[in-house]
Amino acid sequence: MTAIHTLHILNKSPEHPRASRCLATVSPEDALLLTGNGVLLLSTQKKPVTHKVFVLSPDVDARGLGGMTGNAEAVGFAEMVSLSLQAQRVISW
Amino acid sequence: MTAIHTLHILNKSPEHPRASRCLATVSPEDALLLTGNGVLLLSTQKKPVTHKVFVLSPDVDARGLGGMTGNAEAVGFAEMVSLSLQAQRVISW
Amino acid sequence: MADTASGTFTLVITGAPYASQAPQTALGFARAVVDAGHRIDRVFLYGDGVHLASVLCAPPSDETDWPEEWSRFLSEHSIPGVACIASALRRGLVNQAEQKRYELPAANLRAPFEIAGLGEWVEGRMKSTRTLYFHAGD
Amino acid sequence: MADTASGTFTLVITGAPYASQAPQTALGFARAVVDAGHRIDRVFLYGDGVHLASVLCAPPSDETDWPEEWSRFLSEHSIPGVACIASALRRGLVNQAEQKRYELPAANLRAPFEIAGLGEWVEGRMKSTRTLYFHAGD
Amino acid sequence: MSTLIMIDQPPYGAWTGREALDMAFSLAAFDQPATLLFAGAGVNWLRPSQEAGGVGQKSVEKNLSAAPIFGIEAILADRAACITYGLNESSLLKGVTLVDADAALLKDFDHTAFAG
Amino acid sequence: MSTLIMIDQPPYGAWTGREALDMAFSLAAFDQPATLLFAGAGVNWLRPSQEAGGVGQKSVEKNLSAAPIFGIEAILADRAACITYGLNESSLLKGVTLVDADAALLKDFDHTAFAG
Repeated sequence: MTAIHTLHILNKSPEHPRASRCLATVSPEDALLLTGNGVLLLSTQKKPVTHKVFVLSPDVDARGLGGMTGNAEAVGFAEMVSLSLQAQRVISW
Repeated sequence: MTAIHTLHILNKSPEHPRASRCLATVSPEDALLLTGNGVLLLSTQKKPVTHKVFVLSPDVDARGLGGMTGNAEAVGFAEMVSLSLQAQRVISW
Repeated sequence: MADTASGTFTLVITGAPYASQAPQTALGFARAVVDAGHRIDRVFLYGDGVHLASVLCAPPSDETDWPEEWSRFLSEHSIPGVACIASALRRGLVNQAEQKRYELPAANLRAPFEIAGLGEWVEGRMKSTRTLYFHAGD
Repeated sequence: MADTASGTFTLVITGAPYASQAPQTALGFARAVVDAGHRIDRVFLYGDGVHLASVLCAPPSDETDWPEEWSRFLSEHSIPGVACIASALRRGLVNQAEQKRYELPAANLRAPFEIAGLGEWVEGRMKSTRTLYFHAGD
Repeated sequence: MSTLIMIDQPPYGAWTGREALDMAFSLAAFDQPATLLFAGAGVNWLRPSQEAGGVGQKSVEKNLSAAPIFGIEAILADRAACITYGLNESSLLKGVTLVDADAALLKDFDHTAFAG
Repeated sequence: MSTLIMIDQPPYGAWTGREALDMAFSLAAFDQPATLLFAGAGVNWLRPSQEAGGVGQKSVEKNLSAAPIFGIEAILADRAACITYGLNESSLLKGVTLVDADAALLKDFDHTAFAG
């Protein structure tokens, strides 16, 4: 289990101003979990600074992005729960 | 009375993705009416391509922007009604 | 150029009170339409805008009661106020007919608002000189 | 690092059903919390999230009934569901006590949801291992 | 009296897009010309293979594929937005026309509306 | 247990900001440390001379000025956002501290929350 400082949960589309704010405050020791419209980040050229990027599977599937997860790890709700406890803190953007 | 092709009514803050879309489709023969959070455009460096820029007074006053209207014309609801009839069409962004 | 001497309006409100400014801006506009001698064919509530037709809002006494202000304005000027039925049912806004049909414990639609389909908007779009929308504006 | 073996959660939902995906994502998360043997101290509805506690939503029969799903989940697991009173009153969500106090014609709060103040959120924030928010995500 | 209904929010995260589609279908039902334009993050409506069961919703793909049958005149997508979201003509749902969503396009329509 | 309440939407157009303020005040009422951070278009809360009678609302300026009395620890504003909206230290409401709303700042708080 890798140490995670902050788990950033982002459910806004890449165009939403809060998405930029979130990405600007993600550190290399943080993890980013994309949910809802947040998973659309997968289809854009924007790359978060952390390597620990997770995407919520049902949201990825709904949006037809199953083939575009790249280096992001697809997780279910069970892993989302674990991640939220594993991180020292959680920010829901 | 100046001819107005399209009256664009923008009530989104300058950060909102729809604000950029609106500004990108305003032509010189159009007019732009800023209402609600749209009046915050006055405080930024973004400049619409049309010279016919109107701002709704009560919204300007609420946000403390009375001193920043610049070349925009402050109007009340009565003028908003006239503008909407004067223009050939209206788009509420 | 359109005749500015007289015009008719359909106003569509898609933003909810106490969440967006849409009902307030729309009311300021509607009053100015009437004051200028123009006609409002109808006010159509769509999406989250249907919450404006709730009879159960109880805002703090020092805040404007937007549903109350709107229903008084519509009544005074005999302007039809229509909440879209599909938007309303999903969002928990029902009159007595819908309460009965769906076997719900209560109704919460405020008079003079009525519930009807998107056809009302289409008619407004076709017949009114102008159709304006009042959206939420984050 | 936090103990991942067991944790307690406060879930805050600020997005409305049929307007945002927030109630759905929150329910998926909540079920996983319970399945993993953790505890949910409370679910707190804030802002537009209070609409999730409406007993009057009548979505089309081929769509998920989120208020119904949520109330069943809360009841099954004896999890307190609380709608913020200030958010609820402004938005037309009332129980019988508030109906009486404000002389309203009906109540529309769905069991087992209750109405209470922001203190419930503060308590959750202080006592639960994690407080997570489920916002609208345009 | 042609109407352009613009959808600039992605599917599933909000209901606005579905409600915009209903507006277009209603116009068509009353024999009024209606065109759909997907712009910004709204172009994500047009990606194939959407499986929405996991989010408890119906796929919007089916709704959209019914558009021509219901009499929607055209389904347009903004070219630049498609590029932003990694979509091109071959990866879009069938029946979508790429356009530039600019001032000239909007002037082809008497009326342009959003659902929210 | 210090909490950062972030407001990134401008005043009057939406209720989210007011509801965020209520969250901060509630924490303070229960003697929990709370700090407000205005970011993005939210910095427009901090412009003086707001006259909201014309939009049928109460000025948020008064609410904010009560923050120190109610025990809010600090009112922070993102420097870059202030520049974007033409605000500087001298044109902001009194009692506001300019900061960079970056990763380092957020790590000073146990918890960061938005109202919606």
